[in-house]
Amino acid sequence: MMDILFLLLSSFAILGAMGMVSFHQPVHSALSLILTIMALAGLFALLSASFLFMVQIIIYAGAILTLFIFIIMFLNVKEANLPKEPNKNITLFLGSLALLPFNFLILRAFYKMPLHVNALESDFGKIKPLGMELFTQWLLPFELISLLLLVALIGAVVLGRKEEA
Amino acid sequence: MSIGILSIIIFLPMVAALMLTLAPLSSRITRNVAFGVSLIIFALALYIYTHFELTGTIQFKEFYPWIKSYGISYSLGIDGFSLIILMLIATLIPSAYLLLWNNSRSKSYWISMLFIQSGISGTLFSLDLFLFYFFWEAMLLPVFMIIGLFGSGNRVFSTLKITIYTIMGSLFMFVSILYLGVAHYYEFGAWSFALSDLVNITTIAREQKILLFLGFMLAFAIKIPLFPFHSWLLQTYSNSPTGGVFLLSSIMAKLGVYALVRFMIPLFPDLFVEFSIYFVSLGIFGLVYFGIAAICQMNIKKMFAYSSASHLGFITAGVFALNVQGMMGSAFLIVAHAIATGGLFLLVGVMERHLGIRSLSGLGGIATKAPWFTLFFAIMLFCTVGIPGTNGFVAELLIVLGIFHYNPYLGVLSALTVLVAASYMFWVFQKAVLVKSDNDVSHMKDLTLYEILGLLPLAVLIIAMGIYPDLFLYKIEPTLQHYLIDILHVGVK
Amino acid sequence: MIANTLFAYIVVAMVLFSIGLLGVISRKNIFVIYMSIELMLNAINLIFVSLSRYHDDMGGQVMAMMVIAIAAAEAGVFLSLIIVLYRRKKSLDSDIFRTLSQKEAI
Amino acid sequence: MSALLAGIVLAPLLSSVLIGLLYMVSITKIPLAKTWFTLPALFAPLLSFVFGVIAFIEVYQTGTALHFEPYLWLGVGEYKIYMGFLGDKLSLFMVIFITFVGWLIHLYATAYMSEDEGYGKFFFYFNLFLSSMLLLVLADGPLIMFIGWEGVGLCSYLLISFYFQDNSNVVAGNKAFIVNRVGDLGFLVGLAILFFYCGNVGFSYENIAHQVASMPASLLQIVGIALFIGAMGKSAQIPLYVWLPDAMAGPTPVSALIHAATMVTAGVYMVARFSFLYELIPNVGLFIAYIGAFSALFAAVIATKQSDIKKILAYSTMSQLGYMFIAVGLGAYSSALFHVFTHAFFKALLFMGAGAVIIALHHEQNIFKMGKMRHVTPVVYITMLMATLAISGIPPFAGFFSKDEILLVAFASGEYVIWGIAVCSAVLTAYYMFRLFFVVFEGKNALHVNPPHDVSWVMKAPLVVLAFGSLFAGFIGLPSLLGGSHLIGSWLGEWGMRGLHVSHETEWLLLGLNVAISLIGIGIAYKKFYAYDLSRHKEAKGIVYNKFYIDEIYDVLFVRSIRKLSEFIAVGLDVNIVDRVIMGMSHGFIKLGHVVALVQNANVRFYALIMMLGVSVASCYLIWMVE
Repeated sequence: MMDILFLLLSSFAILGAMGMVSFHQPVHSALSLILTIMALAGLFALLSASFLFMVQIIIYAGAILTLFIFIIMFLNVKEANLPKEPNKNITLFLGSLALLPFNFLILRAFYKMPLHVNALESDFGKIKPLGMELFTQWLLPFELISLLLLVALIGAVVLGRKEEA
Repeated sequence: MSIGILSIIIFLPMVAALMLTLAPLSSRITRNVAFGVSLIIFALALYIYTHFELTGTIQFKEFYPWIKSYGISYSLGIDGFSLIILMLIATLIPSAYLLLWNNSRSKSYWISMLFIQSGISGTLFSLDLFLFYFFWEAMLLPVFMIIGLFGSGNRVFSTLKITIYTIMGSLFMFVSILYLGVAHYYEFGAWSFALSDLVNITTIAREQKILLFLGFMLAFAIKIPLFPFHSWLLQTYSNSPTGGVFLLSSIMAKLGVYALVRFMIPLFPDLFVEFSIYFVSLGIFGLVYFGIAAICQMNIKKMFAYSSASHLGFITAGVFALNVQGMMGSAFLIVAHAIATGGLFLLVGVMERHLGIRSLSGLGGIATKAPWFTLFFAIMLFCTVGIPGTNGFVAELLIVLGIFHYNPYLGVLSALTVLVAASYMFWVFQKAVLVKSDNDVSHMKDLTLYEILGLLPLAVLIIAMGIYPDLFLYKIEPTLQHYLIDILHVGVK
Repeated sequence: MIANTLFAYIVVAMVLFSIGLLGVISRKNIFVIYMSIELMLNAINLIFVSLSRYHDDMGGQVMAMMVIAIAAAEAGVFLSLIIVLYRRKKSLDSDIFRTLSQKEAI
Repeated sequence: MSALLAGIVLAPLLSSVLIGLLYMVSITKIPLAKTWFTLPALFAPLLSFVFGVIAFIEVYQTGTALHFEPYLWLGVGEYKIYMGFLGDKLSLFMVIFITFVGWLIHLYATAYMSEDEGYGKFFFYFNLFLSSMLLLVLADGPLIMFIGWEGVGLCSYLLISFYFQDNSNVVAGNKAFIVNRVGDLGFLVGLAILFFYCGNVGFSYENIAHQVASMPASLLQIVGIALFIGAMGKSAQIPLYVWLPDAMAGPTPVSALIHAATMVTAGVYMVARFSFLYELIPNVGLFIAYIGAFSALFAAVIATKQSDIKKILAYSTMSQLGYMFIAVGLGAYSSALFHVFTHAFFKALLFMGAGAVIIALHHEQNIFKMGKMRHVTPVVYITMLMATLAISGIPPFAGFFSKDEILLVAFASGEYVIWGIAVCSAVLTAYYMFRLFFVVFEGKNALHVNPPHDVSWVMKAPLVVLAFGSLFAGFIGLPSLLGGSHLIGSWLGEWGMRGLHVSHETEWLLLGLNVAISLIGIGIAYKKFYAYDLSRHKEAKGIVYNKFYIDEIYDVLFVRSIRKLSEFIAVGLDVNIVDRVIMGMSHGFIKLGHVVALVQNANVRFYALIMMLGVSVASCYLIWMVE
């Protein structure tokens, strides 16, 4: 059951990713990215990260990517304004070849680790222990991130302002 | 522990300059304060001169640890050779202020002058090689400022050229200094950059030693400048403002020779003796080469630049002659040439202020308009040419005798010095100052009282040192004997 | 079976990461480049989460959350930047934004 | 007592400084009356003369030389050089006539220069000149002498380019200085060699004289020749004579001072001073004598065609100096000094007379534009006649005795070639001097632009004094043949005459011959020029008139070629090679920078690609490493 679910989800994720890099229209790319994000959320659930599963769906798929598609539509880029990419497929192919050694290296390293899955406490990845973890050990980074978000907010407002002539 | 007199000489101008930078004062007040500072330093230098004992040792020592973990210390001291250069700076800089009195309306000009004085003194007193390197570089920065801000012509390019040129040379020296420090660490297990410690190193192989020697030599050869490393000279001198060219020619170039004696002799005594023949030859070659090149120059500053290089080649030859005559002559010529060339450049500066920058063909007939100017010009010129009764004569005589002692054939060549300077100096005097021409020089004015006051001590020194040289020589002799006998083992008491 | 060893998750993550990297270097469309970066972030998240599962430590999940938060911040700034750039150049081609190139600087 | 020696040098020096300061004040602040300059200018040489006479008497009475060392001039290591003055027979002999003749020239100059703006400046230089010359003579060692030696050169530069607004004058001054410096180069080399053989026990003549005997002969010869090169420059001998004719650019009293009493005799004095050295190397002496003989002939030949009165006199000086060098070269120092002595009188007289004529004719120097001056300036006429007779070697005038003695020495030494050349020169001397004399004072149909006038008595009085000198100076050295006791020779002692093995008959014969050849010269001049029609004079041409083109040859050989070399070095080597190499290095770095900058193309995707490739390569490396 788990295996089938995993195979399904991971193949959706990979297919979505491949679609994202190969579609010409950004809207199509964004939609396939949503597919990948959702599949990843499923994988998180398989890894018993239930809270993260929700966060992934709500924030990533629901907020970030929706905003993204919104912007793409808002700009309404004409086909003529899209960049011409004649060599896209060749670079994709050559690039994937070039990345093989890197993948091989990393995967070999992981392969040698005993990556079996242990039995767990029941509340692993639930919202309460995660919150405890977050607000005890990770308090300072959390606050810093909130600051970062504020800065990003202000930055976005400043940048998005209409330019003065 | 109280602050020593040498530290005061170094830091007084620096502190004054920092305070003047911040204080909202006018350029005139800044200049007056700077002049006052230079007079105080003159008084301090006189104090040192009178209290200097007649031995070859280093005196007025100061020592504070600076960067303890690497054994870098702030250690100062002077010997006879630095003493004479200290006196030189202390005398020349107030004179320069008087000559530059109305030259610049900018505050930063005077502040740069103060910083330069500070850097020069630091270079002169350092006994720690790291400290020396620090001041050696620090002294250049304000010079770049002066040339870059107040120069003429293609000044930014000249500034870049001299900057990169000299820093390139200094980097080789820096690497050599670090190498010596590391060698000291390996041999004795402790870090030190003090000259007195580094001379004890015995573990460096001959090949490395030669490289280190050349590393130091490159920095000094560029600063002096010796023959193939002189090409920064012309543009820099011709584009510098008067103050800058004055400091470069009459003081900084001399520091190259000074450093040669102060650091190279103790650090590499055997190589110094071994390679001396090349450097004597190079020096004499420079004397003739630059002297001949000077003949056809139409820009008076370029001509004096070549003349400077020619004399400095001769000074270097004297230093490497390995006997007390040659070294003494070099020390004397450093003083003589600094005074005379400094004076000449300052006078040219006065001329440029009245007449604008002109080539030789646009000058002439100044003598009748400005007799005092002509008088001082003539005295400085006679000193450069080495006319008896001026200190230039004594110095050149000593160097010729020294080189004769070293090698008679080179000695004959070195005697050419009596011809070299005369061949162009009299020509420039004739063309620029004496002979009346069709050029309009009606704007030329004679020297003001300030300028006369500034040049008078120089002229008096030139003549006094020519008539009674021994009065000025006896203070340095023990030091030079110490270098020759105790370190180089070439002289006899 | 496969899902029990976690190695499969790593493989998936690496594949996704590689695809993201390929997207960055082979696509000119600035939107797609951005999405590729997001994809790479997600791939890394997956590794974090799976290793957190392996170590039985929720630090990895916290980290993944933070990455998501940063991605959110990034998205805000990035999108407003894209709007500004598109207004100026009327193009989504990343190659035309090269003001810092040496030739243009001189 | 010996401090007087310093006084002899210091008096003109101090007065020159004083005059110089007064002059600077007078041209910048308050104009001062001429008396302010005249008094110190005249007083100082007189004081020196008095001091000199006192010292002379002292030495005469005690018989020992005076020596004065006020201070250590230069002490370096074991070498110690004192500022020392030596008043022995030779130097005091020189001092007496230098100061005496010098004073007369000063006196003359006060009148000659009276109209000049640079009156004060002139005496500033003039006294400095005298002081340098006296230092040269009184120095007790060659280094101190060298100070005076160079000082004289400097002052000659200043005086020759006295009217500095005119380019040619300054060029002449430069030429004098630089040619002299060429000589100084030789002198310095000689000194330096001597210094390292003899310097460590003190560098005075006395010590050197003790040490030279131990020096190797070949080195001594080098020293002898090197020192003589210095003398060539100062005393205008071939090949370094070119400055002397040009030196006429200065005011006439300058010419008189340089030529008669001071600068040019320095070379002769120096060789005499180093007699102990030259005694050891007779072959160098012979070389000197030959140079002297050729110079004498060469200058006499050129002088026969010149038309500038001062240049004729300049060449005659050179010719007479040649005689002196014949004498010193052959070891007859007293004869040379005797000639120096008599020459000082008649040459000063000739120059001052010429100056008087020039002034009378409103600064006209061409002899063919003079003529009939006998009636205008009778005093000058008579005194000039006496001087001309003296230089031509007619008894009983001074020049006869000294010149006869030199010819006798040349003959007696067996150097007949030198003797022959000297005799030829003597004929020419008589000829060109009387040519000058007749044309100036007798020539017919003179075309004076301005009517000439007589000159003041201040100018004429020194002429009269010197005329007496020209008449009687020779009796000091009257040879024993004529019943004299050869005072100079016996006074100078060690520089005195060596025994000459010539019979009285030969001596009489030579004496007669000398008078006869001089008369021949005069006769030719009389025939050609006594009634010379000046209105029909044509400018001479030819190689002799153009001084054998030596100036032009030197110009091409040295001046132009060095200028070319200078341009080659400054442009060809320095700019095009040295600087180009250095700047080429820096341009190379800039070019390299452009190449490297291609990577920096601001394309972010390109950077990512590079990064990816880097990762890939690094991975390959790591895989290979771990295997």
